[in-house]
Amino acid sequence: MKITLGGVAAPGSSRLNKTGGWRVFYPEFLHIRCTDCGLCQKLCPEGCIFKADKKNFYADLEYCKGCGICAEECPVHDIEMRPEVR
Amino acid sequence: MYQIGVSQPYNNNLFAPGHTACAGCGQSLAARLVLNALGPNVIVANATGCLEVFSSNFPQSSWEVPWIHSLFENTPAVASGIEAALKALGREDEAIVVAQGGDGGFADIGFGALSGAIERGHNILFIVYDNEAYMNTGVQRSGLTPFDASTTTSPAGGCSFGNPTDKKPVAQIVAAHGAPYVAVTSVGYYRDLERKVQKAAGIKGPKFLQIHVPCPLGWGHDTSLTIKIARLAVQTGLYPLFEMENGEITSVVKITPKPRPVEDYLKPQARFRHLFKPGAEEELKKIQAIADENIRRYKLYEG
Amino acid sequence: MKEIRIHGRGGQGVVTAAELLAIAAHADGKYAQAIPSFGSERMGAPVQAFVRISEEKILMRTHVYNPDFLIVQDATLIGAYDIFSGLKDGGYVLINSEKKPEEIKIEGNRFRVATVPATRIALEILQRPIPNTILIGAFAGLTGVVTLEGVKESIRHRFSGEIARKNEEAAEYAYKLVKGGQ
Amino acid sequence: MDQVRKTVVLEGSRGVAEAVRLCRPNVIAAYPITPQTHIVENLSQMVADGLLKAENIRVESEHSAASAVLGASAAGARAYTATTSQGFLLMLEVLYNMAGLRLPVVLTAVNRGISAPLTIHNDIQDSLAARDTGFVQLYAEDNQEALDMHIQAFKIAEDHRVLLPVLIGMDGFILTHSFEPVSLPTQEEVDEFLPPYKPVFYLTPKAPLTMGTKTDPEFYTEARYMLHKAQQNARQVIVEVAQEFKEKFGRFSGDLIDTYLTEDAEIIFVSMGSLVSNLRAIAQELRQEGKKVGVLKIRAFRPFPFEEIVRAISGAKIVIVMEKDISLGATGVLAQEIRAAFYGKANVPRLSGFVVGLGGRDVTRETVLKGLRLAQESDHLCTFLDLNPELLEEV
Repeated sequence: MKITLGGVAAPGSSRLNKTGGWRVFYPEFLHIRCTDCGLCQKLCPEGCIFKADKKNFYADLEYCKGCGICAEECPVHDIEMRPEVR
Repeated sequence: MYQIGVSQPYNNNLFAPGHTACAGCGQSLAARLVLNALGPNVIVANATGCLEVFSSNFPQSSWEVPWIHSLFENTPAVASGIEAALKALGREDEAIVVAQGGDGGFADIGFGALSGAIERGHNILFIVYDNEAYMNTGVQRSGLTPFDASTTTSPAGGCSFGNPTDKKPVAQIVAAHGAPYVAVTSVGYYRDLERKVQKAAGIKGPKFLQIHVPCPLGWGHDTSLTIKIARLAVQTGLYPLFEMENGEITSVVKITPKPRPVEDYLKPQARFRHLFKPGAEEELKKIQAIADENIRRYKLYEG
Repeated sequence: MKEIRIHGRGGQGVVTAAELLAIAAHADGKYAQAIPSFGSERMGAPVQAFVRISEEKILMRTHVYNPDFLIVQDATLIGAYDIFSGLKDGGYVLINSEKKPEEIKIEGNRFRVATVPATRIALEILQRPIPNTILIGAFAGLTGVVTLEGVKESIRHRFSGEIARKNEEAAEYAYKLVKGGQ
Repeated sequence: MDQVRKTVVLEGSRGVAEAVRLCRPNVIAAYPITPQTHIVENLSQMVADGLLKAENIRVESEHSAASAVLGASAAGARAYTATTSQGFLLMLEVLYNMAGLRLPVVLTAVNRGISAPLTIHNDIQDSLAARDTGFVQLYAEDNQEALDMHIQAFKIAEDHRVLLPVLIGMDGFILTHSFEPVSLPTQEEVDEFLPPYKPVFYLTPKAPLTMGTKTDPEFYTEARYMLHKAQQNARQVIVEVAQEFKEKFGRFSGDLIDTYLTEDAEIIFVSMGSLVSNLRAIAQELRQEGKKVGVLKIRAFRPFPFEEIVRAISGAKIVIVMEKDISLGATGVLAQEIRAAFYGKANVPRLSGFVVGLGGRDVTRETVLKGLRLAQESDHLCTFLDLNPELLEEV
């Protein structure tokens, strides 16, 4: 890697920086009461919650910082924050 | 000579993960919501500040759209130049030009540049991510820091209840310039945010959005409460959400079912902790009065 | 090289006079330079401008300290300011005045003095009290440093239409006035 | 006479405006700080008359003027601004940024003194404050050179070996407000000489990229080194462009430096800007008196022509630097750098540095001759010429 002209950077290249290591708690998607509202995905500051299938959301733990917003905002309490065991 | 890679956006987001914002950062969330609402055909000029620092650490960038950062106080002027260049080069339809930054970069040090750019009528969407202090440099007071908030330069102490002034009404000041569209929204009301972003994007001329974005670090609340806190600011009447078109208020987000006491908003935040010690009762009344006045002025609740 | 210093007051077109002289000399095929006195003067304050005319390329860019010629656009400056400073012995002084040259008191009597009632002529022909084109016309007649044709060309260069025509007429009138020795 | 016939008498500012117009800038942004020059007024009129197709942004400050041309350049436009004095200083922060972002903006720095005390008059203290910004800095001796330099400046700035902003220093009033004959190139000639700007990178959704990143210690030094290297590349490019300009337009006023009567000179005056012109006239006079005097013009102040200067003047016995600036607490800026150029060299001439012409004080023949006399008697580190002792308070 070399210094680019004026220090320009490639778009979206920060995804090389895996921020999952910051986590103290991780979100456990219970997949019990999910209504498929998608709020967890919408409100994730990292944008790292994916929808695999209908009512089947999961967090990409490579990036999830464990803030807990998804669990807090889930209207049916279908996400729980659990301590990371490392 | 130089190869700048083009990639498929991650998870259909125009703001990529891997940025170094704090966990639970309201600003990073708002920035992503804004870009996704605007789509890829934008050019963003960004002021120095948290958002810039955590998203553009060489050689990495979280931006999937063309993006430039120059300095702290000049972003509206940089965007003016970009907009003029697109016009001059016949590329006007290529992109929506966005100038964005924090409350410090836009409402304080960059306010002259903001005023000039709006007054000149550039076709630019101006966005202030209002986290109510200089968070990037360690939570110093800005012109948008609310009354009695304790910051590192307006600390609460034996002789002080924190910031002695209330927020500068920057949206109203911008509206007074004659901007066709001015709106205040909040990351706690993502539908309202998306609607206002898209509405702004469809209007020609200068348009201005102020977005309330809680900062877990600077405000001292749990990282999971970012959205809740943002909603409470609105539900207490302390952060009225409204739209102004050509200087007139055309919509407000009503409080339902009824206004919450300001304590509900203040209590979870360390920056207001000093207001819940004996002797601060009068201060809480003053803050309630600010909320009541907002409710009256913006007709947020008719009970 | 000929060096000219123009004295007047703000609003009398001193800088324009210098510019016109430079353009006139240039039209005659000479090198020329016009330097306004640099300042933040307001209307009525004394101002100066400098002109150099030469067969060779002009390198010096200072003010003019030892002029060959003085043009005085406002006679009230005489006595009030040291406007004759550095004027070469035998140098020409052209003054905008109703008086005869011998009525103008200048210490030492070392200069050739001529007067022309430029403001009166300006009011008559131009209906405005701007004496500069008349003085330039008189200067051409008196010194031959620039030609009348050069002066007219400079006026056409700087002004247009009726204003140019009237200024040409006024300059020519003054040119003939001093040539006729009137 | 034929030479004269091909020229037209223009105010210096107007000449520059004509040159800028011929370069077809896409965006112009300027702030009319009092007293701005007529350059941007003339350009505004050209836009209003349809003679120049450019976006003309009337910004609310000089800081924003610089920022707007920065943004325009980043979006792929050819951009221009002009300023002077305090306004220049207000731009300073942006100038560093512009160079760091490698944006080839051209800026006319009309040279005037800086406050306090307030002055509107000429010296070059303002643009020398931008010494370390990364801007290529060229200084014009007369209005023809100022005009020609602007056409060259865009070409230098936009050369992919350089990609740095270029500043043209032009003495306030002495050049900007003076009328003298200049030769105006035709649009066809300029178009042939200066092709449209082709950016390496620019802001477009067609190829998104991030400009203006932040760096950590592992990258910053290298980024600054690359800027320094671009300045080094500019040495060659300035020479090439000056040569090409000469071939195309028949005029040459030097590249990094210019010399006048220096071949056999025992005494050499060194200066920048319009003062060089006066020094040429005085050197001519002194030559007629049999004195072996020459003049060295520093045309490019950044990149600084260390080697060229040494080559040009090491044969002299005495070098006299005359400059309209002062690095307070040190010496004149130019004298410092010329001394630095000679460090470690053999056959170092004696050198005197004089500060002259601050805040519009005329640098007369007498001033220069006094400097000559003093320099012959002894070496002067930094002496103010023409100081009026009656005005000086004993401290």
